[in-house]
Amino acid sequence: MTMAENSIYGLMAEYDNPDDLLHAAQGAYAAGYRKMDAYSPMPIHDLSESLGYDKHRVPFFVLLGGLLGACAGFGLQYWVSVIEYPLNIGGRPFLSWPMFIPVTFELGILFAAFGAMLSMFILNGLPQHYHPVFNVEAFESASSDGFFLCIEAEDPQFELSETRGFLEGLHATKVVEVES
Amino acid sequence: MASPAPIQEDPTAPAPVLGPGQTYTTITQKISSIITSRTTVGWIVAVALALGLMQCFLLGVTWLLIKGVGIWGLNIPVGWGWAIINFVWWIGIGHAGTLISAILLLMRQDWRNSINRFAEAMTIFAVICAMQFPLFHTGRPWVAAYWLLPYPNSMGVWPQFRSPLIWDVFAVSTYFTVSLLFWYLGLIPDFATLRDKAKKKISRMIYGVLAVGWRGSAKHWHNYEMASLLLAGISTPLVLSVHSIVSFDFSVGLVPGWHATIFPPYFVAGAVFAGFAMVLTLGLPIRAIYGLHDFITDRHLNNMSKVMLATGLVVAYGYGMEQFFAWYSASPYEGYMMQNRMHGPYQFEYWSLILCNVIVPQFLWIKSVRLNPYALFVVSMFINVGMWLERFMIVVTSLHRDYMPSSWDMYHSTLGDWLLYAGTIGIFLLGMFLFIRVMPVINMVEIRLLVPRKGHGKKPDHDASTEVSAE
Amino acid sequence: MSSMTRTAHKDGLELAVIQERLSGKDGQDYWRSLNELADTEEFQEYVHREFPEGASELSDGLGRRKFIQLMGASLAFAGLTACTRQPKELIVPYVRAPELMVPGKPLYFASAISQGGFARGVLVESHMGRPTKIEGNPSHPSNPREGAKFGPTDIFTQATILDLYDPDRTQVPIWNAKPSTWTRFRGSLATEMAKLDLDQGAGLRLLTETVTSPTLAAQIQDLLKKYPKAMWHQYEPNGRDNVRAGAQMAFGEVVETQYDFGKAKRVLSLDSDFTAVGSASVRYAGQFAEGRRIEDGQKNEMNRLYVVESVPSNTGAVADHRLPLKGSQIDGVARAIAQALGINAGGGNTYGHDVWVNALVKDLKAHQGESLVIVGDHQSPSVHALAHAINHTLGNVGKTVKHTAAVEASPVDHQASLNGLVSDMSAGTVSLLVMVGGNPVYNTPSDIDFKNALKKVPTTIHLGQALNETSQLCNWHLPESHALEAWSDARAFDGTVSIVQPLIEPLYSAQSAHEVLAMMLGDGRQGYAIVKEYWQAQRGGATFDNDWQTWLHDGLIPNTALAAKSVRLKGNYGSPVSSLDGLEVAFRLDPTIGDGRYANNGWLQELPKPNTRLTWDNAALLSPATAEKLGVKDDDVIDVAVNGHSVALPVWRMPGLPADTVTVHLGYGRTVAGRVGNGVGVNAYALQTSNALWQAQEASVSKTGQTYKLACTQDHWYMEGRGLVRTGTLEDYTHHPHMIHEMGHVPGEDANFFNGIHTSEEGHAWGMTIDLNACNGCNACTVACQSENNIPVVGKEQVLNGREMHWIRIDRYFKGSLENPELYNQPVPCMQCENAPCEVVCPVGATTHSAEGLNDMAYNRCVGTRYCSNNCPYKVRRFNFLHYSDDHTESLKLGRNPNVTVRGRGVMEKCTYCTQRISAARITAKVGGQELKDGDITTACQGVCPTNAITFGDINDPNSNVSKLKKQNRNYGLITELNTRPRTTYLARLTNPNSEIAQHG
Amino acid sequence: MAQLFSRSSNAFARTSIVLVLILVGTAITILLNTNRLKYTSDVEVAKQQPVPFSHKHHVTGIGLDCRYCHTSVEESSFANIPPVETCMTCHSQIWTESPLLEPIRESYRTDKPIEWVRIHDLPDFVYFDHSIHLSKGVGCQTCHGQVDQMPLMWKANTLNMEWCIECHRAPEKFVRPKEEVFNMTWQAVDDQGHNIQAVLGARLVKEYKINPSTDCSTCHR
Repeated sequence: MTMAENSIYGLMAEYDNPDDLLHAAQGAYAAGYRKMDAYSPMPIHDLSESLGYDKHRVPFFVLLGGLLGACAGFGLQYWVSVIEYPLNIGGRPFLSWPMFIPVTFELGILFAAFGAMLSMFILNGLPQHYHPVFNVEAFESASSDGFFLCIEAEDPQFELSETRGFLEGLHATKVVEVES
Repeated sequence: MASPAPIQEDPTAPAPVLGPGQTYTTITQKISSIITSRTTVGWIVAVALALGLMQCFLLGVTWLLIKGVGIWGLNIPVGWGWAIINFVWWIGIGHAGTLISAILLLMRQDWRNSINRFAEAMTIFAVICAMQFPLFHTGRPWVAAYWLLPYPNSMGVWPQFRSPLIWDVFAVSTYFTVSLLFWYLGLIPDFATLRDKAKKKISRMIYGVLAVGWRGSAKHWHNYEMASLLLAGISTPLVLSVHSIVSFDFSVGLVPGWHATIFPPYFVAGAVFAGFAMVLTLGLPIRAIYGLHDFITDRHLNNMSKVMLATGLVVAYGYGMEQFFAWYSASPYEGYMMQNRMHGPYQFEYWSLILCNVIVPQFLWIKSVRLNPYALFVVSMFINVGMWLERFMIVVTSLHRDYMPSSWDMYHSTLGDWLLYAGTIGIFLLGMFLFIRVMPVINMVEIRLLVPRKGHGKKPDHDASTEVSAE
Repeated sequence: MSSMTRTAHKDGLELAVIQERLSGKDGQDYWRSLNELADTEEFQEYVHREFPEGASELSDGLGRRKFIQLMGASLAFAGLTACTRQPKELIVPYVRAPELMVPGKPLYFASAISQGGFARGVLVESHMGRPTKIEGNPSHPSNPREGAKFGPTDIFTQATILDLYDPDRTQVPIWNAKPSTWTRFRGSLATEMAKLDLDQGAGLRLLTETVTSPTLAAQIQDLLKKYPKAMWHQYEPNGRDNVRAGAQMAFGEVVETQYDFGKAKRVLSLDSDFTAVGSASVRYAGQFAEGRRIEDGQKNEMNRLYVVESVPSNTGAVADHRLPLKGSQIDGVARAIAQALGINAGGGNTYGHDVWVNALVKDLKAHQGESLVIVGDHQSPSVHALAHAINHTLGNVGKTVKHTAAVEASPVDHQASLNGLVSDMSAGTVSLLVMVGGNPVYNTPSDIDFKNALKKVPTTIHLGQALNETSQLCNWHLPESHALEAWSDARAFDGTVSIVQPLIEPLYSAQSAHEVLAMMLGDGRQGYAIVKEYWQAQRGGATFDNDWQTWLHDGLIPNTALAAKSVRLKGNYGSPVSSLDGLEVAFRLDPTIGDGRYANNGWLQELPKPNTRLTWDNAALLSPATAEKLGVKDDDVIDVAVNGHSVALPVWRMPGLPADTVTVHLGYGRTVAGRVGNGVGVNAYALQTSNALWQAQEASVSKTGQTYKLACTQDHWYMEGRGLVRTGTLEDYTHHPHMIHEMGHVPGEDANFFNGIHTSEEGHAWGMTIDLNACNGCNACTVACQSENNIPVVGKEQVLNGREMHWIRIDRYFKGSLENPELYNQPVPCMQCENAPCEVVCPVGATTHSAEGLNDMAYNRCVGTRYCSNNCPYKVRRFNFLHYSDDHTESLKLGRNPNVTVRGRGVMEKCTYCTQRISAARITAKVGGQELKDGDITTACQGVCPTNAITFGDINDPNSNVSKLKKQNRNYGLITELNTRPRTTYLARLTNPNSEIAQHG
Repeated sequence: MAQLFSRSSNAFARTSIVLVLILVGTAITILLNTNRLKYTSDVEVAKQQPVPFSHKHHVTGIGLDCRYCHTSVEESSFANIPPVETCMTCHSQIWTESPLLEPIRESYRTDKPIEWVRIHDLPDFVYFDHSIHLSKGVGCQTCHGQVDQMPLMWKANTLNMEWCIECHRAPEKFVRPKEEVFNMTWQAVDDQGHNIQAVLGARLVKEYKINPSTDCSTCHR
């Protein structure tokens, strides 16, 4: 038995609609399971929260990127037109800040966008082409019409037969072992 | 899978955004089948035609690089011609995509879900076409290609940041990058679907790489939704800024007919106007050819028409304001400019512009027109042409008679002008055709959200009853 | 190549070979290719036999003019490249350094350029032995300017520098269309002359154009002495015959008449364009403009000009009262005026302009001794005679008018002279015809068949710089050296003699007229010897060698002007001309390409003609009313028929032309002019007949239904009520000095919403004023600028596309009725705005503002967005839409100014107040440890301007001319309401109308 | 379903992303510095000349002044490359048989000029003037380097625009007393050997009224 426990990644239950998956997730969390994840072909409201994953870190990176970009943009223009090579352009002041706004703004946006994209990738640990859950035959439908809940073996409460029973209790259509 | 029947217009309730009887399974099958099914002859012919058109571009550019911009109808005083007209035209078209994917998302307009994907694709290819012109319209593209970028060079000189053209460089490149990111972000889960649905191993691999191992886990969705929401959030001011900056190319200048404060809003509205026209020009055929009536329903046509009508009215207001200020400013130059537009040598262009952009769109007040694909197609065609004419009026008609009567002259287009314009249309179509073949034209994830869920009564996840702003 | 060389050795040096060698080489090779040429047996032989040893170095110690090797050729061949990796370049230093020359510094040599035989004194700028720019000689009477570095010149003098480098110049003697050598020519000439010795040269005829050169005249006399039966004919198709005949009629002898516009308070021009046409036009234009200069406080009087003319001219444009009349009516008006002044000349007729004429006469009477009447060369002798009578009656002679003996060596009637020659030739009595220049096959009236007469002459020799319609029919065509390549001398309008000295050895194997005559006389002397020895004989003396050097240095021989001559009126004024109704044709020499001799000169072809602004073509000019009556519009081709001849010409409508007049310009339709001039325009000589040379009545016009596109640089006639050219009458101005300022709006400091940079605060601040009261639109500034700044010629197609490149253009506007509008000319260079709109929009900072207020243009930084031009309200920026500058024609490269970058394709260019001259002056001053003084810098346009209309200088220096002028109440800027703060400003144009005429409108 | 990608693919994907970023970075850095590289600017690259003329020998060895050959350097934009005449003033007396000098003698005989390979070659749109720089105390050596140590001539500096501007912005860092401009060995040190350029430069800039401009038209016309 312990052998098996080490050789598997976890147990995966399949559900045939989002709501069952949501209930199952809530149930599992209530039962004290922590190391688990739910899989669905589209975002499901409250699902991640019900799994205890409710922090939003992306906004911070976006803000950071935005500020960085804006400062870089204005800084560059200031340095070029006032410090490095001040030139008399049509009698305008060296620091014609109103004319520096567009570039400042655009660079802010650009960096903010990078912030959003990168943080999404990093927080989701992407790219990650290999993952144990892909070992499950039926998991293919997770990207079209399948709904899955997977409790991982690392979870302290995990006990193969017990957990299997528990999952089946939450109207799973099918429960399979996920080999690691 | 249920073959979708055309929806009957329900006089009381607004038409649904998703045909009845569609399930997660049917949605996936229907949409991915466009890609997985075998290539049709029609598609090959279409691509061939697009390629042919694209040759015009290659020809035009080669000739241009050998001879110089003198092959166009340019002169002093008309230093800008079709190149800049086309640039503004394409950029404008691009805007609808971002508007649909970003602004309507923020407004929780779920009817956008089924059109945003190819609207975004449209944006990407339109901007690619647009970007050709600022580069090739310069006298020396071989240096313009990098001298407009701020980089530490051995000359110790830098770009001149007070020039709207530099603003353009930053605005357009940012716009392109952000649109690309946003588009790709939306594609990742769909790539995952295709990774799992594709038949050949090789295509599974390719889609797999693009899907970067997407598992659709709750955590993925958690960050994914936030990221796309924020991208939408920053794209909104971006899309507004881009066309404002494009309008600065003119309004910062002192040419009568350019130097007007109304330009930014008037250009942005014009962009959306033109953009939606183009979405319809492409959407209607695609819908018919691939039988997507369940996903692009009459509800969509209706709403898009309303958006066009609204923005069209803003544009008309813009024309009115130009007239008003020409009179109110009491500047002889402004006054003459307006007279010259209406009664000068380019009056034909001006009045056909009024016909296309002001008169024809008024038909959209009529519901039956809004719901008739054929009528709608014709109207949007008029608008496509009209918006090109608007840029012609702004660029050429303003320049050819400005301050010094001694320098007044005429502008006549040449073969060189036509080649490049036709060529970019080729590039654009080619891009769209390839896109249709290899990527889901409709965002499957977002369509799935429209499927009614039993647990939550009969309501889809998002509130479908919210009406479009134009109503 | 090698095969060609072989053929070359077989039968003479093929033109093709030489051309092939002289072209298609890159800058450094070019010089070697000349050496290749020198290697050929023919050339060696030529050098050794033609000259005593070392003569090729001009052993007189003027070795500096030796045709030198270029040092750092790249200096001259400056082009635009963006790459920093330089191609391998060679430096080719001198073998023996020429004296005087400091490498890299230009030298100026005084010389003279002749037109129609009359000399203009010039200073020629030479860079490392290459003449690059012609300036006026300020101390020469034909173009004087006190206290200035440079004197003014006209468009032709400016453009002759391009003729020097004309790639179509003949490079070796040509015998029956085959390249030959001078040796062979001397051989055959010797045999010809030997034959002549038998019959005292009965069969010899010499045909020249107008000759004023004392040396040449002396040589011709020697020739005629040696061959008493030989005859010398002259022919040049300008109106000077009438001038001579007029004097003959009035005084019974041919005299030259000079005018002093400086002293004239009232001027009447009878169809005379004295400010732009004629041997003293530059001087006269200057004097006349002086008489109109108004300075607040100092000078508030100006002269008054009445013009009666049949073709709107530069002079007509500056008239206070302009009366457009058919050419045939001017005779009547002249008689009417004469009668009113008590001269017994019948047949007066004012054609309904009594008020005008009476007021004029009254005004003239009131200004006896300080008025003058001048007549256009092409007007009939009797009108000239009448004018003489009027001037005498008004007591102007000795005051504003002066008569001298004729300046020409032999003042014959050219038409008669030619007719005599042609009849002799047809009669077969001519065995040897030697033509020194000229092109009678082309430029003679249609009823004179020179071509066929030429066939009857056994041996014909033509000396000319390039092949033309005549020389290609001659047995021998000899390459003539250019005025900048040869020694000679010539007289100015007043007789003053200038020595013509070469600045460069002949580019090709060419000889001067002197040298060819020497050959005929059988003496082997070269030009230098011929001219110097002639003057030694004339003014020899102990100090001769010093004198000679002085003459060369000063550019003229002192006290050679002709003395005043007293003449008596004969009272003969010919018979009145009856002006018939219906169309009449007025013939004129083309204002830019003359009688056709400048047809191959790109600068002059592309130069917009005064008033019409047409380029590259001649047209049938009609008044709008006449055009309407005939039912034709611009570009319609019509058949113009008169005296049994007809030509098809495109129509161009010209406000201000008298009704029922078709104006046609001669000089176009050349067939053998060269790559530029061939087949351009229509040959109007075919319409001209010798009995009606300048105006032909009873003409008829018929539509052909075809159209032909004419390239005009300014299609729009009116100012659209914009205060661009501001004018007023002297009277109003003196009463309301601020009237000019009130015609526009200048925003104050508060107009800036930002606190900008002001370039004018310290150091130098360059500025310019252009006096519209002086400018007559002569175009000299445009050509001078083109020459100074390496501005390319773009061709008719590009002009049609609106892409002409002139940095300073003359804008022309009409005001008032189409029948008799006011004509305004306005030179427009870059305004050098302090708040330059162009600079703000350049994305790469290629155009920026210098500390001294110049609107700099860094061509090598420009990427060519053309945004700056769009944003320039004055449209003074020019763009290289295609590759306009000629990189292939080697000879043209030699003429370029090495201190100005040659712009490549895709680059914007514009006037920068000749920034290269500013830098040069600044550096010279700094190195010498001095400050720049007012007048140290002369811009090309300023230096050349005959009327001194353009003033340039430091506006921070309160004592500089330009700052003084900017303080004038007439001073205003263009479109200042845009707050561009232009540094170039204008002085409003004032007129001095005669109230009696003004009232009657 | 079977795994599409192997276990290693994750590590592979992530590292390759990092690698690409690094690669692009280096590529750009190299690109940006192309014009500063010796290869492109020919700095310190001696070139073959028709006659192996040695500045080292003529300046250090014989002690010729620069102006003996470069005659116009003080009065003209162009420093002047000496005519063969100049060489012959001495070489008609000494080394008259030397085969190395045959090209010189040949040129003198045949009047065919010698074609030297250009070392200091500014782009054609740059207008540099020697006279003004000398008269303001810019030494030959400041731009041309230790010419007295060069057997065959080479370029001591890139002559890039950034290099020109460096001095035009801060002349005090480079100027020297006028009388020292032709001195190849001059150094801005006092008797103790301390560098006094800062002090000296500041003084000379005031004294010579040096105010070099960085306006475009200063060098480009």
